[in-house]
Amino acid sequence: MPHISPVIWQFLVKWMTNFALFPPEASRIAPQMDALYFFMVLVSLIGLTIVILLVTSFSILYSRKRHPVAVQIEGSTLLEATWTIIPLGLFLVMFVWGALLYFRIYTPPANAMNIYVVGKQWMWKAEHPGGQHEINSLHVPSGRAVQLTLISQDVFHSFSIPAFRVKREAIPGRYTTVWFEATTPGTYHLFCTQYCGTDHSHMIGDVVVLTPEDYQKWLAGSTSGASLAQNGERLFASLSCAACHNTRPDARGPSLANVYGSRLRLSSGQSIIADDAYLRDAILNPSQHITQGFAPIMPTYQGQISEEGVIALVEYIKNLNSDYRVQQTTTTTDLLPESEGKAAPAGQNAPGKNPAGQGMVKQ
Amino acid sequence: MSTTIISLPDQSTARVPKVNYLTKENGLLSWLLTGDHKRIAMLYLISISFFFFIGGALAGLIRLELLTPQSDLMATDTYNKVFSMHGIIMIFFFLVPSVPATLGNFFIPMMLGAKDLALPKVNLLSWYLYVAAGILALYAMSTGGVDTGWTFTTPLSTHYVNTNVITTGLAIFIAGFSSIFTGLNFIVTIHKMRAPGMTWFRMPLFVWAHYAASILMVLGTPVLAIALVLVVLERTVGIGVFDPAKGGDPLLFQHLFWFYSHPAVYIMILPGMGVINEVISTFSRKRVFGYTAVAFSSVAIAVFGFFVWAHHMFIMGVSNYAVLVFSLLTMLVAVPSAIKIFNWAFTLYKGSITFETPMLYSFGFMGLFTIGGLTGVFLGTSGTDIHLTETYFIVAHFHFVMVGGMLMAFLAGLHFWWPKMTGRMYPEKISQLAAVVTFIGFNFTFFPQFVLGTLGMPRRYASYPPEFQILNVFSTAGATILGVGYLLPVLYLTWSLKYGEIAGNNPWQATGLEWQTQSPPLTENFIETPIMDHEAYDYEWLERQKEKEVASVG
Amino acid sequence: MSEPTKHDEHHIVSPKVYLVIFLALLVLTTLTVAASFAELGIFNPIVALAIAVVKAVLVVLFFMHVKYSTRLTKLTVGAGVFTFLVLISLTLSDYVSRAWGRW
Amino acid sequence: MSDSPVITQGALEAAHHEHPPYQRHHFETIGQQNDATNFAMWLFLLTEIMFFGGLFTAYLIYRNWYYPAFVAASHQLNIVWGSANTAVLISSSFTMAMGVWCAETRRKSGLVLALVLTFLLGLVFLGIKTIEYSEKIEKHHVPGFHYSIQSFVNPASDPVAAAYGDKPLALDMAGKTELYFFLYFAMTGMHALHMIIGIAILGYMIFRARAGAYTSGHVTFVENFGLYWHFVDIVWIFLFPLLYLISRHQ
Repeated sequence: MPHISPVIWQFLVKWMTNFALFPPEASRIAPQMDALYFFMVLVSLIGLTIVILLVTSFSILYSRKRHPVAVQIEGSTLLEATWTIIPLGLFLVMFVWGALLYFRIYTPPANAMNIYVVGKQWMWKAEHPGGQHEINSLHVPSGRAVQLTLISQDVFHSFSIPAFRVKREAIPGRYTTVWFEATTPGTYHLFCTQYCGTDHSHMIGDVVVLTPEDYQKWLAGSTSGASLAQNGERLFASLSCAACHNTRPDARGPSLANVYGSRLRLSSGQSIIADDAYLRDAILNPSQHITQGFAPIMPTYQGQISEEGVIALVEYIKNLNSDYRVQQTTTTTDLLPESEGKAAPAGQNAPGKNPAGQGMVKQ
Repeated sequence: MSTTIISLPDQSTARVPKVNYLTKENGLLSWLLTGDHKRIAMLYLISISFFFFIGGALAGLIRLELLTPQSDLMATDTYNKVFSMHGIIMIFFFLVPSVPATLGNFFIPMMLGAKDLALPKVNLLSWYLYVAAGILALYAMSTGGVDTGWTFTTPLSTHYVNTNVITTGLAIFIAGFSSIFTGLNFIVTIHKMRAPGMTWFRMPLFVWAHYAASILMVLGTPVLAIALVLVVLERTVGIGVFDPAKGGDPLLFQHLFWFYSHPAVYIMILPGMGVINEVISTFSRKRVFGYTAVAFSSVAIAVFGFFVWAHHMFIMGVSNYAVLVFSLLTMLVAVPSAIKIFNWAFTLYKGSITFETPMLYSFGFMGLFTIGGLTGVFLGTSGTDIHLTETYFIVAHFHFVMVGGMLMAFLAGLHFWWPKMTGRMYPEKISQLAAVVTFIGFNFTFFPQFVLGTLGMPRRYASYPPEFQILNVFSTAGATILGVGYLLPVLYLTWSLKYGEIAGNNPWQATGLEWQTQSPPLTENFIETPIMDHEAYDYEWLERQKEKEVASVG
Repeated sequence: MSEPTKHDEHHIVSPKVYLVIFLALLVLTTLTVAASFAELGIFNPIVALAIAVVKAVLVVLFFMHVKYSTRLTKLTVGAGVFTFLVLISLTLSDYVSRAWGRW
Repeated sequence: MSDSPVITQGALEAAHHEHPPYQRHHFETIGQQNDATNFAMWLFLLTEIMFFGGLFTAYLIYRNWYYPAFVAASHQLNIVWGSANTAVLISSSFTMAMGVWCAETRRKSGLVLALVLTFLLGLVFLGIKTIEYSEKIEKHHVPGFHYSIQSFVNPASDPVAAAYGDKPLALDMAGKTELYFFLYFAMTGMHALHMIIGIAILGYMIFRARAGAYTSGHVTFVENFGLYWHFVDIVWIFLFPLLYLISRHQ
């Protein structure tokens, strides 16, 4: 190609070698998404072809040259019914298929490993349970279900991994979840797709899928010393949570051991399952989440703990299987003088075998 | 047999009627204080064209920026302002008023055989509100702009940006009232101002479509107004309804916003569909196939249009049960559009078809709207929505509907009624060329964006990963062609005002009442109130009329 | 006919009707205030809103002449109430079902 | 169709007479003009319903979410003033309806009297509203302007709350009372704005009615204004129980 300027040539080469038409399928859900997608593309193509065929063939057959006088036709109920019912049927098939897919994507399996992701203007911060932090990148093992618990610290963000065909908004004030199981090791795009302000387009990163062995190596190599739950414990102690949340008979708050996943009866009479969202809300808006038998005396921590801090606390409470360590903290706190009058909890259960017994019904 | 139905009077003797609505009174004031729906329509035509080209220039800037993966033409916050203003201007200042306020304003009273809209002063008021809103929006744009996107998503718009959100919100609030008054005026006119004999099922389908769109304007727009008032209060006073830190729910804003803004897309497209009915019927010399089905499908869209708004929020944390319900309802609203498309196609069946410019634009509309509508189903299906929403797929989808559909329909209507509005013809060959250029440019611009969206390229990005570049270059190249396609009509239509051929009363041999009077029409539209004694689109009646005229002249 | 140009289609409501409605509205107001002092539990808001609906219907039918108006006016009022209910019920459908858990 | 432009007997007669001066040129008959403006007014009221609809939706959602806060905050409203205002507004609706009747039966002095009474009752309503608002301002219950949650975290310090025997709210819940008061001010403020606009138009109408403008056959303006005034009344009929009454007992 002697006549093409080398600059243009370089451009062309660069484009042609770095050019995508369809995203890679790198998760278990991706082929399922693509099956529905291609089904819909097919239906659309057929529909479009029918319309184009009708219009062009009628245009040719009944052009003024060939067909000088129009035949007046009122319409046809049969035809109207046909093109009402057939599209409706097809759309309903898509609806059902799509709904099934939707619930598959947003219903994490019970054994999924959990990673917390905090979105803030303009970065993604991932918090692994082992205490590893990442910014604008996410390392996950292949072949294992990974659940993301998302929250935003400021505005709406949206966590999108096109290669996995999953996306979920990180919204302020509430946890949302999404899950995936990566299949192919590699590096994939991670985008924020909800417009979030000035540097929206810089809120991108990489999702690195590693083989399970490489993942273990990565975990070992990027640990920050303390696990997320350990950070949470530190926070739990520094906020003196154990002053109330302990197992003593006169405890002013319910014990938190094994509370995660259990069904709680609230003072409002409702019963609710203590999941991540509940734990978060109970820290920030405690008065709406009073366990039955306790007085609404817990102060709000709204504005005092960062979202990362709340995540650490939630992770700590999640992993709290016994009260042993809480007890230890309490003993330390007891050394401090404590003279304020205590609001006596209404239902003082005798400390029994079940430390979480106060008003709680185990699932 | 000729391949055209254009029948113009003998140019050597023909004259544009001396007395018509344009020449009735002179002077700027006679325009600014007019109550005549036709003059107000012309005022609207000028103002929406002005805003269209501002919005178009902003679109050009967006495409230029996206030519390269880096944000090199402008800084990211400039880019954000550019796309926000592009959306706001195109939606609230062009698409919503485009066909209703110009063609609808001009022709609904004429099609019904009325002298004017029911409330001429309110009509003028709504133009002034539009202009005031437009000036306010331009003021906001020139004093720093706004960078929230046209959706004003809270809490971004309430707590995190420092641009002219309040001014822009106010502008949209006022523009909303302009649109409410237009819609209200149409509904009253259609109910109360029909000529004797003009029953509901003798009305042109253009009127039916506007009736449906007007219902949406009247019932939907106030909810947008209150949502914007709350945003302004949140910014100024800090009331907390949308602030999660104070216990508010930012999603509530989206519920209120989309309660209007989803029906708004039907406000934008329904009048366009109305235009297509008139054009296709006229150029295939046939009654619209399945008149009642098409009429009721407009009303069905208007009614179902109110039940589906949350499909804009599938991944934003609405409850899964709500997703299920809204996704199902979305499927229902897709059906009436399919009905319309097939009815138009079958209107051609056994017709006698000619291919003048309006018809070419209508063919463009049918193809592009079909694609736009079908890709809408991808987004209404909850599963695929997860992957495709908030990407260029959605950008491509609504540009196919709004630009490929609505703008094509607007241009079809403008070319169709131009001879009636001005009394002169435009040069047919150039206008056909413009239609073809627009169609090609449009596909070049927006088809690659479907691929980009499937790849996952997020919308509203000033910079993007380099592997998306080649498709973006295609898109930008196509936008250049599209720009030419839009500039051409401005040139030849302006030219035709003085040099175009004299059109005569009914150059297309169309059946609507508006064609049975002089062009340009008298201020009172008709010399005496017409009496409707035939069905809509009755070409045999037209033939008989012509024979009668020939007989009486002979 | 002294006034041929108007009221050919609409009916003048007599002041007696207005007075009766006015008194009914005052009675209902007293009733709703009284009901709010009674302990009715969950029925407190229901009773209050039911009385409000009755009052509104009285105003619409008689003060606003809808009872004597064309079907079109009745339809218009119906359309307004319908869309208002769509806005409230479909929005609430999201908020209510959020509490039902993930799935 | 029922509303196709059937030419009524009266309208036909009118066509033979001179058109009355208030008939606009583009209407065939005055009946058509009256119908059209009346229908337009109804459509305008539809937009008003939807406008308030957004606020009602917000109120219902937040009341469900923050029930204790909404109960405690609504105790701060004065039920006596609220009931009095309801009675005032209903009376003004009655006088307005009488005004419409006077106009229809061409009783000029009756019309002027009815309009003046409506005008005065409207002012009384706004006056009472002002008293209520100033109470809120004194107690720092205006959201966004030095809002204070004192009455809710320490109800004993607040005579009104103490009279109800309110229990102290937790801090986080007490903060949500601000939402209640915002919705209270937004809804009643929007309502008051409609009242102010209505009163201004009433002033103009009294002036015109004295000149006999509405008692010579052209009553549409009075009738349409009546529709508007009754609509504003209906909004209050719903606001009163929602804001003042339904939480009294909890």
